[in-house]
Amino acid sequence: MTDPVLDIVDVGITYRSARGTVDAVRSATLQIAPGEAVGIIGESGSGKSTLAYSVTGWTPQADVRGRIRLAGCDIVNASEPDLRRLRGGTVSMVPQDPKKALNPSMRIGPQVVEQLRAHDQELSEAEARKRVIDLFEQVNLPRPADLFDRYTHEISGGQQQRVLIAAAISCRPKLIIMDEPTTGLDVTTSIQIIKLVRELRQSYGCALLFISHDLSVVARVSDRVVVMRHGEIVETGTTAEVFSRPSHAYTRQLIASIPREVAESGPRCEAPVVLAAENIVKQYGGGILGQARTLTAVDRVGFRLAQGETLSVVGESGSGKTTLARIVTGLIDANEGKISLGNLSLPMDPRRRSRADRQAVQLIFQNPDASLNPRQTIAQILKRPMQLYRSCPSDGMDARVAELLEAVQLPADYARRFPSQLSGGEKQRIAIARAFAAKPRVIVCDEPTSALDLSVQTAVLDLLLRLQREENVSYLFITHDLNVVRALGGHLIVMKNGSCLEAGPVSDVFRAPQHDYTRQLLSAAPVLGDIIEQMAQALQAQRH
Amino acid sequence: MRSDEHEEQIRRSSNELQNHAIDELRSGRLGRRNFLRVATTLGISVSAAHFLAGIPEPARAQTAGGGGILRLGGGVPGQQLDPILIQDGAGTMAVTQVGEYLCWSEPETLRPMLAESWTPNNEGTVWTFKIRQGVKFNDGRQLTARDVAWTFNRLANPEFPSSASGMFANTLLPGSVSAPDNSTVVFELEKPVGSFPWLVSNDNYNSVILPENYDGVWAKDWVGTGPWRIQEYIPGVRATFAPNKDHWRGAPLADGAELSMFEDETALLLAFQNQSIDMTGPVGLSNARAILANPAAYKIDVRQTSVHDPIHLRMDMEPFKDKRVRQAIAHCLDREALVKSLLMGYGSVGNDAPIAPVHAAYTSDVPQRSYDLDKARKLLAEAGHENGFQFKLTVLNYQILPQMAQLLQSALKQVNVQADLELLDSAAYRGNLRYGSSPMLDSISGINNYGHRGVPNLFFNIQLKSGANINSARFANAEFDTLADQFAAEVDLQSQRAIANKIHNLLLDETPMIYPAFKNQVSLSQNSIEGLERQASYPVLHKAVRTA
Amino acid sequence: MMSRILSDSKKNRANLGLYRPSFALIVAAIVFMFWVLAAITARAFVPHDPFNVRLDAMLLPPSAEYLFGTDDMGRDVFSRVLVGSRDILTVSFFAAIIGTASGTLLGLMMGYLRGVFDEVLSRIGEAVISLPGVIMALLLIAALGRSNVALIGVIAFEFMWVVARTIRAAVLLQAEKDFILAARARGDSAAYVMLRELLPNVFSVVVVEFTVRMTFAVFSVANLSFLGFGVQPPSPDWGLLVAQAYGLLVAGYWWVSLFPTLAIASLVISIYVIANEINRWLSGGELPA
Amino acid sequence: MGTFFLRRIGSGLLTLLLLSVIAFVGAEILPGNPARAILGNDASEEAVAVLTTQLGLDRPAPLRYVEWVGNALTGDLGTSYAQRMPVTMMLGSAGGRSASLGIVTLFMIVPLSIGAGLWSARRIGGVFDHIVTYGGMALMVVPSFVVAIVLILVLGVVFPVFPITAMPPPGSTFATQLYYLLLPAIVLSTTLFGYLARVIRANALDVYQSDYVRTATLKGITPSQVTLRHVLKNAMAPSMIVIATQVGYLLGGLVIVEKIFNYPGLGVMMLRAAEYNDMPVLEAGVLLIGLVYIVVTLLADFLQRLMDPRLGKAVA
Repeated sequence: MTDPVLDIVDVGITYRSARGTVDAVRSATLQIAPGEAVGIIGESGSGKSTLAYSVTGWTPQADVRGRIRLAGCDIVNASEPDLRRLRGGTVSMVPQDPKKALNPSMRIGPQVVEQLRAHDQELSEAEARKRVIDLFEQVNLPRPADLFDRYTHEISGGQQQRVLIAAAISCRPKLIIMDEPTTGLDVTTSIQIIKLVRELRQSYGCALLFISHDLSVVARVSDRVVVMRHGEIVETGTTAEVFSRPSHAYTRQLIASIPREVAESGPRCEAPVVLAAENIVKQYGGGILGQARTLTAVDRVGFRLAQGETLSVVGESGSGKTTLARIVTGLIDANEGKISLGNLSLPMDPRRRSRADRQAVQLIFQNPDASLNPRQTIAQILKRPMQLYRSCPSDGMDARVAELLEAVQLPADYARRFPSQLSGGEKQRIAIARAFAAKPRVIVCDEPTSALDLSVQTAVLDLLLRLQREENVSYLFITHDLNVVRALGGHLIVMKNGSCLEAGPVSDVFRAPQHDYTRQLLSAAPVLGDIIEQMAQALQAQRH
Repeated sequence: MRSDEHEEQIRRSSNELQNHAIDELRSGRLGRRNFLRVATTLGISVSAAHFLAGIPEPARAQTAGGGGILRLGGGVPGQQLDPILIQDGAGTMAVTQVGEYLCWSEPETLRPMLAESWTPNNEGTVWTFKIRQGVKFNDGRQLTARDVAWTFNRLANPEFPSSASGMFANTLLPGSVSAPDNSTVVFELEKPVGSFPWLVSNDNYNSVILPENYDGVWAKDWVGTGPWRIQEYIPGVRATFAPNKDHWRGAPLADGAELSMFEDETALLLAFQNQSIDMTGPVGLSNARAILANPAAYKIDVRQTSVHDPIHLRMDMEPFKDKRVRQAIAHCLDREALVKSLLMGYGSVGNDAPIAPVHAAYTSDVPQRSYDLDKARKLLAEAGHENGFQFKLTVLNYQILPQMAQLLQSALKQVNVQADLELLDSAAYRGNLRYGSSPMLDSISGINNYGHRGVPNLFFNIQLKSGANINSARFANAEFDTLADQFAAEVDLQSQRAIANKIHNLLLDETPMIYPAFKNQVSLSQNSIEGLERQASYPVLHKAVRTA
Repeated sequence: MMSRILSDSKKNRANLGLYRPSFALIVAAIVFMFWVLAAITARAFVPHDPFNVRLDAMLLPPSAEYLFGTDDMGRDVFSRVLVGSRDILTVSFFAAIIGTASGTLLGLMMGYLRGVFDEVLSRIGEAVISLPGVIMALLLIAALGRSNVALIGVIAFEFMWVVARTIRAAVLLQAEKDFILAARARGDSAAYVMLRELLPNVFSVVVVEFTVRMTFAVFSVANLSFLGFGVQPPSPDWGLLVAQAYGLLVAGYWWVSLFPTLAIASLVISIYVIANEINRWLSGGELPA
Repeated sequence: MGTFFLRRIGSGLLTLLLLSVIAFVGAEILPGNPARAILGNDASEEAVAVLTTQLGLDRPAPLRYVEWVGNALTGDLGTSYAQRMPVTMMLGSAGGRSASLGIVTLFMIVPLSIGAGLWSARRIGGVFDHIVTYGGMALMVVPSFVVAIVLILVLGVVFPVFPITAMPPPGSTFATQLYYLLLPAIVLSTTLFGYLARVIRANALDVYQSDYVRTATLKGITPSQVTLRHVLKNAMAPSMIVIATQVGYLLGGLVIVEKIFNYPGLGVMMLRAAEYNDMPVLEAGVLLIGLVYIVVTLLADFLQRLMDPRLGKAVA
């Protein structure tokens, strides 16, 4: 066997600060062979990024123990100039969030040129430019020469990530580290990036260390998988092994949380319609000064939501789904259209909605960190809807708070806590409890699970489904995650650029998508269950 | 020539008033120094006056011509530089380098300048001035009597608003100055004024002689008859001067002069200490402390003046309606300490009347108000204020006035009187200068500042006569009004003194205002400057040179 | 603007842990408390009457009897400096608290209500802020007359707009957060949202603004007193003491202006250090108990 | 970008209009009568009345305001009451002097504080960082008159290295003029240094901790290249507006520094105008200072946009 390009032995990394120390990585041992692709899976805080960055010797304010050898060099004890030679040359990095990783005030091209010339002083400016344009072509960037002189904000997120990948491969490194390279990108974009990564691996033959919390992504790019939790590696193995026969309990839990098939919950025809919208139009811009262009965020969208039913609104960012949700909840006004609650039509000016109208439609937000007032206790947060809508007598509020906490499976003593003392999943449970505290008929859920770790997501979805059954409320569920839609069942509308492309029962749409875009979406976000199936089959085949 | 022959000659050429002054001298009723002052006021020439008084005339500085630029330091004029508008020392300092007066006041004499001589009629109502011939304005025109008449008719005319308009009010009407020939100007006054020539001297700094019908912007062309002509003027910053070779006293000795204007007096004095400027006009005593402490290192010019900072007490308001209360307050001021410490000895103790030792009519036989807290307590007790009272003292925020107020405040505390100070800048303090809208006039008690006047009747007119312009104390006393009128009309010094003595005693008893002290003016020059003359305290550079 | 520089420790937010007061904070707190105590009690125990003019004891250099020497009116500089803390602290405190309170209210309304209200007030605020404080004071104090009340009013007025701008910016950051949207969606009144939802969340900014304003109030009072627009004689206010005595520096009477100068410096620096530490603490993420 | 600046200029003009009201009302409510202030205590009541009419002060204030604004739009700011010369001329010379002092100060302080701010952000917690943060802080909060007095005493009197006035003698060379401005510029700088260095340090710190600096470091380029290419510009962009607002502070500081250093600039001119009820000068001064502030912040916005292309696309 050839020497591994990366050899990590019993590495521990400790952050130190004025307030004490934090062990980010406790003990990690890992080898990567030349040309091999290794994926690290773990939730946020598992230490996967810290470990990956330590390979480049970049560990500010942290102590690194153990041994890291990169292409034969001792990284832990390397001098700054040595590290400089290795960085970008032998090992390169494709970071998370490409927008932040590129200098906003520098043109795109020179940012890559800079790396080329750092490792090849002979290279002239003109040659470097030519090389960079070639690289841009290789990563399938459109009009590379043109792009060279653009600024970061002038190109799309997918293009930004391609630029970073171009930079990463520019000096033909032996190892490329990718830190959540698809997080923050739209589904369709991220699938293209993954495709590009696979192609480049084939043509360049470099090793790859790929970090992600998204199992489906890791499954598709890596040969081997490493699972990290609380700073430790809990499981390693080939991708097929880990996915089809996870050995560690945590891994099993992760894989178990993946929805495998469409929940069948067809429309109950007898249920009355609680919320209906017709021809909703929302336009921005067109002010007096300038802004000649108007942007149509929502263009003639309508839906009907029956009692106790779920309607999912699916679309990528910018599709208008959040705008639609805000119109429904009365946060913004629509330019045209009609919304009716039960038999009554709601006033179009949201300021004229009555308290009862507002009580009937409640909202759960995407980011639980932002949706709870950090300066109020859980009890205060949960009591506010009761006070406002007088949905509960004042002497019964404490009991109601306890009841709600129990309903969302949280201990009663959480009532005295502040949101910052809760985890993300717990906060989202509080947000759900708050929505139910108002005793609403409809809850608008704006991506309530997308900011949560995978294992937590499933639990929150389960909770939502249970409460729906118990309270007979309807959900208008905004999401970009088809797996979530799959788990929820009910009805579905697909939005793109403000318009509704397709509508129907979830199972129908998944089985037979009518619109091209829907098909594209479905294929871009493969059902992980299917992948695992494939993996298991492949493993089987190997054995035989 | 024998001396009595000479005296006879002078007597023959003198009129009644002038001869009376000589009689007074000879009879011993007029001191020799005072005689110089009276005689020159009445038009006896400076050398004749010295001869008659038996005092050798001070030798005029004789210095050889020297190169170099003389550097003056002054303040920033508050007004546009225009003779008719200036009202502060900074403006005077600048204007008088180029403009000249009919006569100028020196410590003891009134010296002829553009007027060669003057004589009053016997009542003191008509004053005839002989104008110096051969004087040229720096624009080339000859100075004639018509220019002088025009200058004063304009100053007397309220249609041309000027700072001097109050000076000539009820005295000189517009058009009452005439020029019967090229060298004679006749002033016909509304009432007798024995000290009229002081009003056309640099004491009245607006009375710079300008060419007839002058209507230019003075700050641009700087028209005048003085020893310098303007070279460059940056308003508020600096004026540079070139010698006026045609000056009637001959060309100045220095190559040029430069006046730097300082916003802050501390900066001016630092520059002086730094040798960056050669001479100053009058400076504030507390700021100049370091320089005054080292008198050998600089030339310090000290002039006795009638500058004072009176404290008024409203006689129409409680508790000052009672004169015992006013006297009690006056007894609380330690004037000796004030002169010694705050004025560093550069001044003389005031005695509650605007008659200063520098005034010819001053007599020293009025009993001095004492610093006596026991007496003050007694007076207050008599007036029913044994437990004291509280009042507000409104102070013009200028030079040592705040310190003086604090000195008084500190002493008053010991007699249970609480004075609350309010400090106001000049514009705020003055207000509209109308009764009812001016802290200066309306405050129950206040401290103001008055500049130098050679004769006390101007102070009587402004501060104390019933209905006077700035009668802050609301003093209304018929006896005083009569005495003040008599004083102004009187040309005979002995009679003036007799009236002044009565006035002084009257004011001391009534105490409408407390006159704490009369300040000297202190001006500075470097030891290296020779031949420097001064008009009042303002440097005249005609004969000045820098040695070494 | 100030809070931006102050907040460079935000990155340490992740490092939770107990707050340990720094050495600088301890020293600053002691200095500040000393001056507060002096302001309250000094009149009772100073060795000499700070107002007593003694012309026979003028400009004495520091000695055992007169620790800081005497001024040009023979008053004890030590007593004057101690007693002089009262005016500057009172005026600064009231100016800062009134300015911060009114500015917070204004900023909450501007940031939450937006629209024409915000636009008009922002313009007015910009017009006020575009004038340096000294010039503003020059216009207003000359008109209002010179008194501590006028001084408080003028400084508070100036501060109100500065604070309003900062609070407005802080509110804008919060106003788009989901919990505010939740309150709006629920139908809570503007007053409730501003006072109960927003205010607690910008309160750390308010506290920091107050401490920073306090620093600047001391600074402004000293400057205005120096120019003659501030605290009026015979108060032994420090700025005034320096203004009255700086001409004497050149004559070698350094003690008359040096000690009030040091007093100003010590007070301003101590308040600033405290402001800085409070900001660091508040942006560190700890919650109110 | 175009519309952005049109809007910025529009709101700037609105601010200026509001400022003109503040200036006019402020000057109007100053106690005292300008005519009396001009003529002094000795002038007669008649003379004051005549001058009041000559100055047009007997007419109603709103009328005078409208006239004043109308004339100001044509570039005529009226005539100084006290100095009887066109206000534009006075503003020109005083403003020019203040501007040269301000510019000398900025030329001195901006590079210095950028350097110090960057350096201390690079070595955070180091000795230099502590000197810059704590020393700068001390300088920042100590009133400038204190610094001025000490510097005059030390550098002007005890060791006469610098002239103690800011106004050079007539006919001075450029170098001499600069030399005279140095000491007051140092005084103005002391306060600014602490402030600007800390702002730049804070912004540089943000940039040093940004993802793109990490990216740059991991490209293998040298630390000085990282600082020059990636940190400097990005740290400067948000600092521009802070520097600009400090120009406003500078204008305020000028009042004190000009007074102490006997420098007849804008600040001193306004102090005098307030003292002498010289309303036209006061009003125009307030307006000019406001205008400078507005223009400088506008310029800072423009520069920020130039440095940070995210904010505007017009800058090619």
